[in-house]
Amino acid sequence: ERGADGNVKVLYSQAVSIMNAYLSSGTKDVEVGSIVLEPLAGFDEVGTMFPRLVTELPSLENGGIAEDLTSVTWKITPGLLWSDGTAFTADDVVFTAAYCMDPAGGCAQLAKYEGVQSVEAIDPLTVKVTFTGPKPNPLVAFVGAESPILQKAQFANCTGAAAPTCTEANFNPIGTGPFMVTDFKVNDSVEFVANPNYRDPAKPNFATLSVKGGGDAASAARAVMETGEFDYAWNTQINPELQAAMAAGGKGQFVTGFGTLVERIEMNMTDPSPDLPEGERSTAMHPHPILSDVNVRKALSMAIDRSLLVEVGYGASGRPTCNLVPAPAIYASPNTDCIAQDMDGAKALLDAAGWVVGADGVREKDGKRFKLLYQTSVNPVRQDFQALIKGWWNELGVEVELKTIDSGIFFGGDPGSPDTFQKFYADVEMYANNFPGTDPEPYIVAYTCDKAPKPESQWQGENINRFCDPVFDELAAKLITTKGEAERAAIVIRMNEMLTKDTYTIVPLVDRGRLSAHSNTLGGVVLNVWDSEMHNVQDWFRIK
Amino acid sequence: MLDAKPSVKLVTKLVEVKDLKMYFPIHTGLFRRHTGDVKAVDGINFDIYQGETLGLVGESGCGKSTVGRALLRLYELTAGSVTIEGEDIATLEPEALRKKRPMMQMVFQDPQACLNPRMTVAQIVSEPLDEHTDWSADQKLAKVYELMDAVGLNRVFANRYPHAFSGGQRQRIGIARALALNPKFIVCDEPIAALDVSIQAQVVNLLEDLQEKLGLTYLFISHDLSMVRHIADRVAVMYLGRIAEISPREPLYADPLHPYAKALLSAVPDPDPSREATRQRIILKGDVPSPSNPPKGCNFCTRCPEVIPICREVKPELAEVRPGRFVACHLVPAQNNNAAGSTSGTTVQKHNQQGEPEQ
Amino acid sequence: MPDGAKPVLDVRGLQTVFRTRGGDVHAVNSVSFHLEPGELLGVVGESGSGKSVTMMSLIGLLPMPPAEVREGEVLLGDMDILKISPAQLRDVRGRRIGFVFQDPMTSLNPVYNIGNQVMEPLRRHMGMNKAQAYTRAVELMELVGIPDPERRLKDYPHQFSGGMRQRVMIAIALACDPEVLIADEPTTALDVTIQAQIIELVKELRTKLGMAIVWITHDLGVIAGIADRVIVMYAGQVVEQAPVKELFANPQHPYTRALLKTIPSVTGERETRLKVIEGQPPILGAAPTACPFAPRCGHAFDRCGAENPIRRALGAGRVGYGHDVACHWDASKGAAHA
Amino acid sequence: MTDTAPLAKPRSQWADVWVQFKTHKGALVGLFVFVSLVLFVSVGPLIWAKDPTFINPDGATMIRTRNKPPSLEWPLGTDQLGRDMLARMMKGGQVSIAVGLTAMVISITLGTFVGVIAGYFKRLDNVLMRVTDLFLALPLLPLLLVMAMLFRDPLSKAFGTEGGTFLLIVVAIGLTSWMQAARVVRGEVLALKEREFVLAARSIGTPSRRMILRHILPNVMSPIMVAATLGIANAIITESALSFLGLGFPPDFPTWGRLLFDGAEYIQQFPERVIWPGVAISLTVLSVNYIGDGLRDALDPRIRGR
Amino acid sequence: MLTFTLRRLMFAIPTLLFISLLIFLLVDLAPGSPMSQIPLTVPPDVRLKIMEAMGVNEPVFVRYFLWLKQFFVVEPLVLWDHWFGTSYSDGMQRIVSWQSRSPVMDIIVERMPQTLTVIGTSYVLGVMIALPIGIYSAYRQYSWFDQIGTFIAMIGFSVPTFFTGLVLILVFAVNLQWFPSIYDTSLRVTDWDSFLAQARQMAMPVMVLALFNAAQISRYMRSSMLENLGADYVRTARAKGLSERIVVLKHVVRNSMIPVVTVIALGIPSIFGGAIITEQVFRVNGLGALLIGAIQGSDLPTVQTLTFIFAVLIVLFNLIADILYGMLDPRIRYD
Ligand SMILES: Nc1ncnc2c1ncn2[C@@H]1O[C@H](COP(=O)(O)OP(=O)(O)OP(=O)(O)O)[C@@H](O)[C@H]1O
Ligand SMILES: Nc1ncnc2c1ncn2[C@@H]1O[C@H](COP(=O)(O)OP(=O)(O)OP(=O)(O)O)[C@@H](O)[C@H]1O
Ligand SMILES: [Mg+2]
Ligand SMILES: [Mg+2]
Ligand code: NI
Repeated sequence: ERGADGNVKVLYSQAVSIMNAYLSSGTKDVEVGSIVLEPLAGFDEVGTMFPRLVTELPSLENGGIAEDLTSVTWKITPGLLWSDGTAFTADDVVFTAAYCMDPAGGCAQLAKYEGVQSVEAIDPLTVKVTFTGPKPNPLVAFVGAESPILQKAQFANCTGAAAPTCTEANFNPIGTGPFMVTDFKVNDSVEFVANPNYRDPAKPNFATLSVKGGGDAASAARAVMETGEFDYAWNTQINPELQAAMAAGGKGQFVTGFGTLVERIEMNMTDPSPDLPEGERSTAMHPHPILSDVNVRKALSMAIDRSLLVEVGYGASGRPTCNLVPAPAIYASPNTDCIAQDMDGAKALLDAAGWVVGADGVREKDGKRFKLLYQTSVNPVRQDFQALIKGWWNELGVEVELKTIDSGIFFGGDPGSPDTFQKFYADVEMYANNFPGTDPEPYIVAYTCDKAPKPESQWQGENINRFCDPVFDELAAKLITTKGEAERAAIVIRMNEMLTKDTYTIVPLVDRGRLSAHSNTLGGVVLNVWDSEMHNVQDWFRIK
Repeated sequence: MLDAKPSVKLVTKLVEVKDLKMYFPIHTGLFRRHTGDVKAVDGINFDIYQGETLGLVGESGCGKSTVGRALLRLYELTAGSVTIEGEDIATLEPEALRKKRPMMQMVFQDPQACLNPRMTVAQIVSEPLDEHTDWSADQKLAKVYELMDAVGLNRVFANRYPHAFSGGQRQRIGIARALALNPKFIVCDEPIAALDVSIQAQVVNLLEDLQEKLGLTYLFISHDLSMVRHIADRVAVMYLGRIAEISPREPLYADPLHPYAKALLSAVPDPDPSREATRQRIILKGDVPSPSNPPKGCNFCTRCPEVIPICREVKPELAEVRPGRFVACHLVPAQNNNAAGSTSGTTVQKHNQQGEPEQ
Repeated sequence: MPDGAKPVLDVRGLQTVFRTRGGDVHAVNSVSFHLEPGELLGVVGESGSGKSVTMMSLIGLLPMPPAEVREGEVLLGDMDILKISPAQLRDVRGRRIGFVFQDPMTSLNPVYNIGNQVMEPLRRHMGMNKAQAYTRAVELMELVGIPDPERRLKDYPHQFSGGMRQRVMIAIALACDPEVLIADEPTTALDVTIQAQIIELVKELRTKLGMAIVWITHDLGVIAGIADRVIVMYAGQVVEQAPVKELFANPQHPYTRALLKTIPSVTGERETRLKVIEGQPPILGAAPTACPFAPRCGHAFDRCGAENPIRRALGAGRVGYGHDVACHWDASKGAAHA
Repeated sequence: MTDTAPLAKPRSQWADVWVQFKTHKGALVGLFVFVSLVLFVSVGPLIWAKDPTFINPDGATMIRTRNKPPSLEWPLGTDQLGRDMLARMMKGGQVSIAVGLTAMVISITLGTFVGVIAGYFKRLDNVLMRVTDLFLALPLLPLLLVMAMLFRDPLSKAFGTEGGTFLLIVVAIGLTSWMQAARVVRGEVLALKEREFVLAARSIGTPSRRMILRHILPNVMSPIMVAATLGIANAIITESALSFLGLGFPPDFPTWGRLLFDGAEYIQQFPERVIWPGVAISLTVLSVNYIGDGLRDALDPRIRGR
Repeated sequence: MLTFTLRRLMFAIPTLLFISLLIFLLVDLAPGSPMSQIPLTVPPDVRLKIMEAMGVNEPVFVRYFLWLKQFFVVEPLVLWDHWFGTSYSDGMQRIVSWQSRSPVMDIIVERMPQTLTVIGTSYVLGVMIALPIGIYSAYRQYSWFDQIGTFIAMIGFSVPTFFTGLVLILVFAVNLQWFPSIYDTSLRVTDWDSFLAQARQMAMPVMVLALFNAAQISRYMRSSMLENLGADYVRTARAKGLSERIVVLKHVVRNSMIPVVTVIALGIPSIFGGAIITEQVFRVNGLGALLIGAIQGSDLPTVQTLTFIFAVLIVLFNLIADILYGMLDPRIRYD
């Protein structure tokens, strides 16, 4: 029964700064926003798409997707109401697209609308999305928590440059979700009450919901597992010992789900040497003096014991992987040959490559020392990984210098800073990345030659390693036009293996799961890594 | 005495002070505008002759120290000139002034405060040598020992710190420092005020001995009138930034002319109960006016027991009223009009330095 | 009692010691003196001779520790004020014994106005309410000769000159009509002209109020002018005691004599050379076993280095009354005392 | 007093200071503790010659040797990667104490310089004090980030990574913590300038430079000592904060601050891991504080003169 | 006094303008960009567009002058409108945070209550603990009380607050379950129960900060008391026969407070600056947390506005400290 279970308290270790996913793509903002704003369709916990505000998913079979893949037609569920009681219509969907695609708006989710030519309302309950060309994977816009529907009436005056001025609307959007905002404190807390006009009259079970933000993961976990102050804590990534100790406390439990997030080591294919003039460092002009050799990269990968890394750093919320695309299952390569550590093999490979152990135990070749600078962002687990991997590489005869950078700088992409991961002024670097939704296409095609960060592009670009292979570029071009899931999967697997197993340009380490915690009295929690963790708050209930 | 034993040689002026003014500006208001001055020294004239001791007395805050410091240009003068050995100190360039410093030195009031507590006696005494000579360390040490002998300090004390000395000994260190560069002129700013009676005598005797030996010239600032009587040849009485009277010692003590000098002298207690009981005192009423706002006319008019109306209107000038005696008072008419305003017009004869009669 | 009335204050064998890191400092050694009603007792001695410590020991104003009053009794009337409780002692301070300190510049609390500080003892001891205390404070200010008292009571100490501050201190000390006023070098920090004003004031008040006064100074000139009787202190001991005229006319102790000789005067013969007391004052340490003045004394002989002389009366009378001296040498005979 | 004491052989000022210092019990204990700590971190590694960053490359062994409680083999236990805590504490102490001392020296030097100049030269006073205000108002984090960005690479090039980082850290801490010292010193100098011995030196013709060196500086030692002791504590803790911004030493480089922070995560299971660095930092700060107390007393001529 | 105040205020304006420019350049130059909080999944071209929409790419001086105008013209107008119901500021661009797209001033106003209650209370409490401890330690110098006080103060200095905070949470929140470990900013005190809840959630952060503040201030108070206890006027007060309580509490304390009050006043801007670490540990989310979040997210308008307000407070309290000094000490008069 709606509202029967009182209040539920959720803790986000990063605080929410805005409820409108189009103005901030921060995960916490998107997820908490999804409690109020809903997309037309979402993903369930296994990554299958399902309709939310529409009667059915468009498909080739039901005609929702045009044969030539150039348009999609959505059929809105009749009788849907916004939380203010007005009717949800196709106009709202059309407006949402216009809102995000306005060039002056700085929409954070513009990628969702890539290739969209127009969105029109056929009738109040039918929306047609037309693309500029055939789109093999057309169900992107209005799907998933990143692309929710805004109410036209509320945001009509907030398009383009006016978008940031609508503070009231951005903080307290009118939505179709199970709750509505009653109080919003920037970067602090959000209070919700049940939406009286929610489409399922029996839901949500809770009358109110509060989201608190800030702090660190360990204390967030503690607030659920040990003190019991909160019902749910988001992303409680802590060390395995602490996980075990807290789980034994009996107040709550951890839930894990695996998505596409992979912790990896990226090899720099270009020379980052500080002796090079600025503008030539880490550019395609100078290949890397050591790492250009595939056997060297392979040896470095072989020296790593991924299982141990998982055990030390993640416990149940991680698993070793050799793939850049570990999921969904059909896109994942079966390759597991990197899992077993092979120190002797690695040494042999280096010996064969001409790197011989010198007097002080460090390998040399042509008078050049085997020395690597290994950088990553500040994070206790990453620092443990650095230390462990440095130990193994030392064993190989490689001298390693470690460097950590504040994540704000490392991931900030400021072209003025030498320490961004895109600039890659180091030999190897470690971080994690994933892709939204279930389609790896944009993720994998980013490794084409032209996407390498370089001074001319203000160091923007996703091909961090500066990997460049014409064969790969061709495959990428092919993938974009291929339809049919199986065919696409084959290409993705091939591309993935080119980057990992064939060339060791990218050395995947750990497939990182999502670890969240909820109290034993909170029922109905289903951890969903493909969409918002709040995707089913309406089903949560109090266990009495 | 002055008249009794005229000097045979013509004495030379060592220091000539002309219309010396030393104002400390007061800034007030939003823009820190210069709105007034503390007139610490307000236009004074006097000379000091080679080899004499000029006493400077007056009550606290009347500007005695300021005069002493201005004479050595430790302050930038507001107006006037100070000529020492023919050179005007007030306008010298910094480097020239530094060169001139060895010939004029100062002994300070508080023997504790004027010695750097973290330097040894040897360091303190040799500091002037460090600054003005390029002697070797040995030469300097030899000179330091010589100076310590001269002021009666045991050489063994050379490595001690000032705190380990008694007040009298500390004052000797200060004197040794002042003597290091063979000065001709020394300003003694209340050198005995902080000392015990029994020790005051030691220091005063030392100063006298040195004067005799080295032919020094002193400006001796003090408010202990009995000590001044002992050591000074001539005495200047100051009141509120101006000179009330300058006279040779004996006539002044016997017969002060300026009402303030009278009051001052009468206030000195006499260590003889019988005389003390019969003595007539002039007790001044009220407080000294603020030097930033001196009264119009004669600046003593607010407390003067003999005040007449003109005192409140017209500022009396310092004038020679008796031979060698200068007074700034309307009640003491000048005998010799052409000497008004300055001592420079007359030849003041020096009372015999060596020939002090041994009565 | 042979001499005069019963003393208001009678100090017997007072001994005060400072316990310091470098060992005990015997600052006051068996000091005895008495004070008769209406009398002005002068105390002279050079710096560090224990004048202030003696007076402050009487009413427990020394910081304890390090100070410690080891022996002696201090009779105020019939009460031994060294033995009474701290609370009783506080009733004595300010009420029966008034105190004026050496340095008028620092002895007043800079953050309270004069009125507040003058009224404090009145309200504490006399049980006056604010209005009464205020009226009395105005009277007191007039008594010590401060013009326009109503206005000046609202002023702060820094707005007063040194002489006026000393007058305020005197007003505070006189507030409760004490039997005894102890003035510790009240004029040392002041100018001669101001000093003359203060001395004049005390003389006047003494005749008006008739209290007994102890006046500490090292200026013999001041003593000569106002004291009835004088005690001379040296190194924590009383070395000579006599009526003022007698002392100046017929000093007995070599130290007193030397002291009298060192002072130049504004009148009389001018010395060509000042007399000095050679040597340095002694360092106070353990209780003296020899005459502390012996090292500087022209008459010292072997007994002086072996035995600390005790005070002996000259002529008739007893120690403390008339003329007495602590010296092995007999000045009148010009030989060692028997 | 000493005047009549038997004529002792002349002692240097520092000998006097030491004599006075010795009478301060707290300071002596502090000195003993501090010297022990310095010995522990400097001589200790020679005796206990384990590599503080050594991780057993064999995974199975490593797993077995992690998170060990104190034992004979690992007197202070091991950390989550099986590294020897004793060796880490020693190595960490070297860095922390070195950073603490050097950064303190820099900040004190700078603070003293600004304070003395502001106090001594009246014309510069206002300007310098406004600069001090400015530094107080500047947000430190961006300042540090900018400094790291601009100077980290050139310094690393010139002095090697560790040397460069060390320099960067100590300079950064020094540059951002001198203001307090400057204010205190300025106040002191203003008062000192009015003292007569400064006037005496002027009457001799001592120029400003020597006046400051000879007369002013030695006499502001006491407040400087106090600022110095507080400075060490501040520097050690700031250093640890810097490494969390990635501005500090490389991550495998233990320092007490970092050990404390890393250990905090494991406080419930292995509390000793925070206790070691926590106690070490507190002991250093406490001992330095007591030493400072003693030195201040010993340097104060009023006290020494007693 | 008035002219002194005016004069100082007048001089403060150029100083502050200069400080604001420096802060702006510094924050702008600092590495890091507002994009760092955005997941890597957002493609580079979208990032560039977002930055453009924020105005990040405008030349730095254009942005600085825009900020100046917004801070000194627009925001005061908004305030005016808010108070008097006028609408002069309509259509004017306020200072908007890059992170949350909301006016920075609104966020600051929103954060003020918890900052003032928690940090303010801890400061007041710290002062209230520190003063008696300082007074008694000095009055009984080298007693056991004094020694222990010194020891605790030193510990208070040397142990970082993240550590004390963590220990308190483990003891009081996890084991004893007395206090919540997380601060609820939406709690409104309306009755006794909510007051108790508020008191409980404030307990731990206030303890941590009060210990830190008290450690520092008690040291100042102690040394100031020691200086004054030996003063001549204390002897005078005793000679009047006043009781020890009055001598110490009336005469000594008032004088000793003179330097301490300025120390306390100069510490007040740090209340507004927030205690960054403590705020994070207990999720008080006050101004300190706002600033650190803004710096990490390179949210230049927020950082600039906040630090400038702190700079104003520092200058202002410097002045207040001087004025207080003059008021407490009649010897000092500023004209
Ligand atoms: N640096 C200064 N700034 C402002 N006023 C000053 C300064 N130095 C001295 N004065 C003022 O000038 C006047 C004369 O001071 P000075 O020190 O010369 O007096 P003095 O006669 O030496 O007194 P004392 O006998 O107390 O030493 C005083 O009113 C004093 O306040
Ligand atoms: N707190 C103390 N600790 C140790 N010795 C002290 C202390 N106070 C005073 N004395 C010593 O007691 C002796 C007597 O001091 P006191 O102040 O009584 O001298 P005084 O005769 O009043 O001198 P002055 O004329 O300078 O005031 C001195 O030798 C002094 O050093
Ligand atoms: Mg003077
Ligand atoms: Mg005394
Ligand atoms: Ni000594």
